[in-house]
Amino acid sequence: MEITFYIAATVAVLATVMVITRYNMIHALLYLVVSFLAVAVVFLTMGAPFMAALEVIVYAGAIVVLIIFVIMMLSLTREDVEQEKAWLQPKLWIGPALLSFVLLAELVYLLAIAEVPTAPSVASYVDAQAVGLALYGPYVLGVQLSGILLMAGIVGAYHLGRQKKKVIHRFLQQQEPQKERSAAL
Amino acid sequence: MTAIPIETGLLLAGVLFMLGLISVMIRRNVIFMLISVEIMLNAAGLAFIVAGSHWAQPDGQIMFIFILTMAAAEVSVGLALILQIYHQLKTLNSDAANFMKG
Amino acid sequence: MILVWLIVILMAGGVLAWISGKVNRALPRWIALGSVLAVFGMTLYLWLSRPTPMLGSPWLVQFDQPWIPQWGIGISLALDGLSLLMLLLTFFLGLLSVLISWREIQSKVAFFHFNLLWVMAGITGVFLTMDLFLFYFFWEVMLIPMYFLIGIWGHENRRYAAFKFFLFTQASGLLMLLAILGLYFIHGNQTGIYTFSYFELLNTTLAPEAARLLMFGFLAAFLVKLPVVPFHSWLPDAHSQAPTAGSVILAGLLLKTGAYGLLRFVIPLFPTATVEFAPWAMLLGVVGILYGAMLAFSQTDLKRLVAYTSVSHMGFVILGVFAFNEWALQGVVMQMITHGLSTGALFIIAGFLYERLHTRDIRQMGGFWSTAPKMGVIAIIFVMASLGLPGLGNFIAEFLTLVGSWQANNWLTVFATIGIVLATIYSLRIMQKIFLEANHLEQPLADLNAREMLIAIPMVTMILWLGLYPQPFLETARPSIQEQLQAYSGSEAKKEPIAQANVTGEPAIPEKTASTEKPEESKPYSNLQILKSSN
Amino acid sequence: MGELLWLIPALPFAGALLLVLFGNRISRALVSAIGVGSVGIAAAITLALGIEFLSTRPDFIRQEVWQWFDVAGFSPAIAFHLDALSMVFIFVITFVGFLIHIYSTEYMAKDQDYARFFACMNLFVGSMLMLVMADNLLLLYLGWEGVGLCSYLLIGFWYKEPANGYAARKAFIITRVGDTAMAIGLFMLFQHFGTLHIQSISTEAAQVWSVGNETAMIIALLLLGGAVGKSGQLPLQTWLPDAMAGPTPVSALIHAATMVTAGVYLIARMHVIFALSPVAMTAVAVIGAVTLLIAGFAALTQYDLKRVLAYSTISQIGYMFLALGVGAWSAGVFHFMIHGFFKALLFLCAGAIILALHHEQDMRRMGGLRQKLPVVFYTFLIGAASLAAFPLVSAGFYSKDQILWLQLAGENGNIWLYLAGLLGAFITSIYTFRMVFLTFYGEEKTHVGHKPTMAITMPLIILGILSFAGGFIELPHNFGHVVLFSDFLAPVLPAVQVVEGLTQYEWMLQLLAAVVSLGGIFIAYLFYYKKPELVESIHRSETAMAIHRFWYSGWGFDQLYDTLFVRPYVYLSKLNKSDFIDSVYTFLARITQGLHQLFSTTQTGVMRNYVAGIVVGAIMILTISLLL
Repeated sequence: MEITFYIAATVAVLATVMVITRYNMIHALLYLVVSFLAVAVVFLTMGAPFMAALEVIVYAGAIVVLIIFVIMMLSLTREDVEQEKAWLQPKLWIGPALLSFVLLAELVYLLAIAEVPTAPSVASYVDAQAVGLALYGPYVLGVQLSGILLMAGIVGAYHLGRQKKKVIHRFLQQQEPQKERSAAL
Repeated sequence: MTAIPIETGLLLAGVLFMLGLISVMIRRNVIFMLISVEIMLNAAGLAFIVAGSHWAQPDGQIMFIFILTMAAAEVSVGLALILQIYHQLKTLNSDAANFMKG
Repeated sequence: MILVWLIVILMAGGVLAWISGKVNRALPRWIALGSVLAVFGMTLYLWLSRPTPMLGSPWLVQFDQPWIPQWGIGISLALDGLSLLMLLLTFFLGLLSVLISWREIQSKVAFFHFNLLWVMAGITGVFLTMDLFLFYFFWEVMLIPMYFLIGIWGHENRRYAAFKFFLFTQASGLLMLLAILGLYFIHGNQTGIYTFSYFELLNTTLAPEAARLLMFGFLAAFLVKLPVVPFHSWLPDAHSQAPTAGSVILAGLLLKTGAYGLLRFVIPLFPTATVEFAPWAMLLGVVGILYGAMLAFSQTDLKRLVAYTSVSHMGFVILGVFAFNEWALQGVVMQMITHGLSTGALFIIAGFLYERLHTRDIRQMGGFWSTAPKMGVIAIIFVMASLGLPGLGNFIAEFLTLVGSWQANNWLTVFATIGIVLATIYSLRIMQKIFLEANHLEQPLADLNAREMLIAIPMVTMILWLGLYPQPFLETARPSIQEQLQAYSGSEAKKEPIAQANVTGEPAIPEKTASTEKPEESKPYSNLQILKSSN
Repeated sequence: MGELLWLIPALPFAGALLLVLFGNRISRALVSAIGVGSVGIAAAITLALGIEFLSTRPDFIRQEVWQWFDVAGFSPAIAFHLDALSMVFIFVITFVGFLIHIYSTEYMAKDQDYARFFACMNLFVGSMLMLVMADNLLLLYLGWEGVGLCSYLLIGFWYKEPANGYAARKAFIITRVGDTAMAIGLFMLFQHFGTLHIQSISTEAAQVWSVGNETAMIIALLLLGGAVGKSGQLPLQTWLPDAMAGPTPVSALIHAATMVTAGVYLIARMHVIFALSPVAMTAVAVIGAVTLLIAGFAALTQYDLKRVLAYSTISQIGYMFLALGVGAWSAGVFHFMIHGFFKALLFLCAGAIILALHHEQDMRRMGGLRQKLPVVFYTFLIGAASLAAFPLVSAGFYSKDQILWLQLAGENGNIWLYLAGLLGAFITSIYTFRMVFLTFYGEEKTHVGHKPTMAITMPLIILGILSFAGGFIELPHNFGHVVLFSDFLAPVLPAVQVVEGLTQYEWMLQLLAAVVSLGGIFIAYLFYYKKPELVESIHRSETAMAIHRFWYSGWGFDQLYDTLFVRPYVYLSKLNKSDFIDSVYTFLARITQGLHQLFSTTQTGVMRNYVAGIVVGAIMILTISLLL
């Protein structure tokens, strides 16, 4: 079981690294799927099979598909890949990576010094029934809030995604002549 | 089932989160940024699962469900925004949408 | 219940006026006039019928209704002589404000009257509430409509003035809110009863340090509103930019809420702390008197000039409040009323002039007496009132204040009295620059018309009445002033104000002579007395 | 009869009110009827009251009209108090006031603000009566300020001329300075007696304080401050010469006969307090002596007819102060009355001349008016004789002589004060007859326009008779010893104690005074009629001209006050016009705005930067929490 975890963890990290280094979005998304699947395996090894299933269905399934749909709607071409390549210059990596590593180092340090109490001896397997009971027991308020959130998300997505007749934002209206001028230059 | 040390699990979550974070910071393409945010959310969810598994309690998983819900909502709204940005600006460059600069 | 009606009528009238603007442009004016007349009539009735004070207390009418009982907040209204006088002043000036806006305000008429009535409602609430939470609520209610009045219908620099006014009063009001909460929790901790009720909080015993801090919280709000000199700079801007009705309400009423707060809250709630602070407060008052007068002299904007005279006059208020004796406090109450009238009248005259000339610059005026003698007569009466001419109300106020403050502090009173000379200097300048000298207008200035006379004559009558027979007003205020003073004499039982101020080393005449046998009291009453010595 | 007391001030007030309300709508005749009539009826009532008063001789009549207010024992009433002292004053005010009102109907006939003039005049008479009849000091203060207001309104009556407005404001402000001192005095009186009722204070002060008491001294000096301001005495005398900007009847009524003597009234009224303080008494006498000299010298050099009279008023009030200062109360009041007659007369004559000469006031352009204006000439001569204390036949001789005599003979007397008074008398007769010779003798320089009619000449004649005959109600010991006046005042004002053994020398002093007066007249005759070249020779001397200029400017007091007070105040005020405290708040606002601009640059609009910012923040917080 432990070895499964480590393999899955390695796959997840490697796949994620691949995601963040790709220029082509579709490639990146495929690696993302891999990463999500690997994390799902980690969930299994952690004794959370239901969550693993959800991870596969919602993340690797629904969300990624949604993104792919959008990419398809935008009909990206080879130029976009080139564009991406142009944006992602190596020197850009330095700063963010440094910051992130400092943060990671601090996290590791915190983990190292933390005195983690020993886990209870019983199996760490938590089945879906327990989750369901807890979810609709003490956490029912959270469920309702999530419902509202999703509702808001749907309404928001509908509202934002609607193709209105070209309403240009007032900032853009002011910006437009400037753009033309810079283009002329 | 031998328990995996909680530190290891959390370390994995941390690493994934860092990778997502780096990506958010370097990418200009809005879709890539969205993907990176998904990675980070997933990492956070992982941390909850790890902790829940360590204590053998359902709460961690419940939190993951909430994160999942949130991620779904976020993606839908985010993608709608991306569509709008693309229609208005004809580009996916997030730096182009800097009209709110002070 | 009548107290609730006062506030409700004003608020409802305001809303109605706003709505009615859709129907007819003139309707809001009539609605506003009607509602102010209604409340004015009610207060007048209250004053004339004089409900007997409840046993052993100065309160005439009380109303209590829990609002948020969990937190000890109640709708607690009470009326005593002091608030009655303030309400009379409020509605009297309110009536005039509606009348002077009749021609001046031509845009957004409905919303204007809504704001006017709501400001008045806020002021009424401030004068009536005996619940500190509600007090703070009304304190804010009167602030926001005033902001609109200045910001929408003001003169050229109105946005700046409105912001300044808002920031000063709001910031200081928040300090007061902190102090109110502090008092609430201290009282709650002591007694276990968490309440905002004024009457309950009066019994709080405070550590000196805490009392001082809380007092400064309250003082902050009231001194800024009053205003006292280092915090006065919002006032000239707000006054000079506001429309005439706004200026009248600002000068006549809003400033008075600060003075009222000092009398009603600061002195009774923190008797010992105020006594410690008194010399400093009096010093601030004197500085205000002199500084305001000096600035008033150099102004060229008429409304700004009058605004600085307010700063100067309000110095007398704080001087009197912190003198802690009946003369000074009666003087303060009189000053509140008479200053409301006299400064209000000067602003109204400035408004009349602005309506005719479209300028407030006194350098462009002059010689109006020849074409507008009625306005000149009215103006000279109020100019004289503002310099404290005996026979007009302000004199009684200033004289009583100074008599009282002399008992407390000789030197400061001397300087305050010098302020009267400075008042003469700036007041005469108003007269000289506007009404005297040669007239250099192309077309003659129109004299007051009937509506304007309708505004001016009641004010003249009032100021003369207050100057020649102020007794009804003093009588009304007396019980509540004595009540405020009790808090003081409780903490300072030993010190008699007269004996305390006796610096010249003379044995003071004991208190007996203060209520001395007036010569005619020893005889059977007759208004004529002919004395012939025996030889 | 006493019930009518309140009508005396009320009638002029009612007249003023009517004229203010309806003055512009009614005919001139009606305006005159109201204006003159109200004062006339008041004078008639005064006369009737005075006869009753003389016959029944009560100590005082008091009438309370209503209780003004009552705060914690401070309960002044609107109440009138009539005793011998106020009787004298109301007699002068109503009677002289009535004559001047009649005079004004002609003098002001052409003025377009006829009603305003009479409204102010009536208001003045009412306030002045209030002042002298007040039963408490607060009511007195009301009248005191009221007359100040009327003085302001009337000096600035021709308001189109900015200089008049300036003079009016100067008068009001300078007297207000004195009033402030007086107000402080009232606070102190109230502190010590718990009342401002004059009689109570007078009786109690004598019981509570002994002579030389420090508080009494401070109070007396503060009241003196008020008196000095109102009466145009040193150091607050500078307003009075400028006050001549008003119409001449105003100068006659307010700035000669009545208002300016309010200070004398105040001191006489509060004599108990003054008597308790030798220091204050000395101050009164010294102020009087110095003022009468300074004003006398200034009067010598003036060319404006009215300014000469103004300085002479200052000087004569100096005599009254001199009298009061040595405790010769009734002598001071006597001189007030006589002065009221002859100075009003002189001013009214001056007015008639000015009217005749088309508002020409410069004596250098007058002359030879003796034939053209005979009535004016003879009445002026009577007034001038009285002012110059022409021996035996003028009223002024008796009143002034009494003052001078008491300077030596009174127990508080002092040889220096006497000498000052004597010198003053000498100068007085010089400038008085300088005026007479310059105006009425010599050749005619300006055409005489308006010839005075009844309304002008009748008051002149009546006042002439009074300034001649008024003196005979109080004669010195050696001529008949008539003491009607001081007897009348005796219940109110104690008689001065005369030092034993000096009475036999009184005739020598009288002789001296007569010589001085006649000598002054002779010098004036020599310089301004007989040998005008003497004046020319003075004009050639540089030092003499410097002194002349110095005196002409009123001893430079105006310039002194201008540099000491007026200009610094105006300068400071203008400097701070935009209120430096406001700039503190503006500075605060600037700082806030600067910080805002600084921080708003961090809002780049680039999302990646925000993310980086969040990360940096997270790192910082984590680091800090780790380090701590």
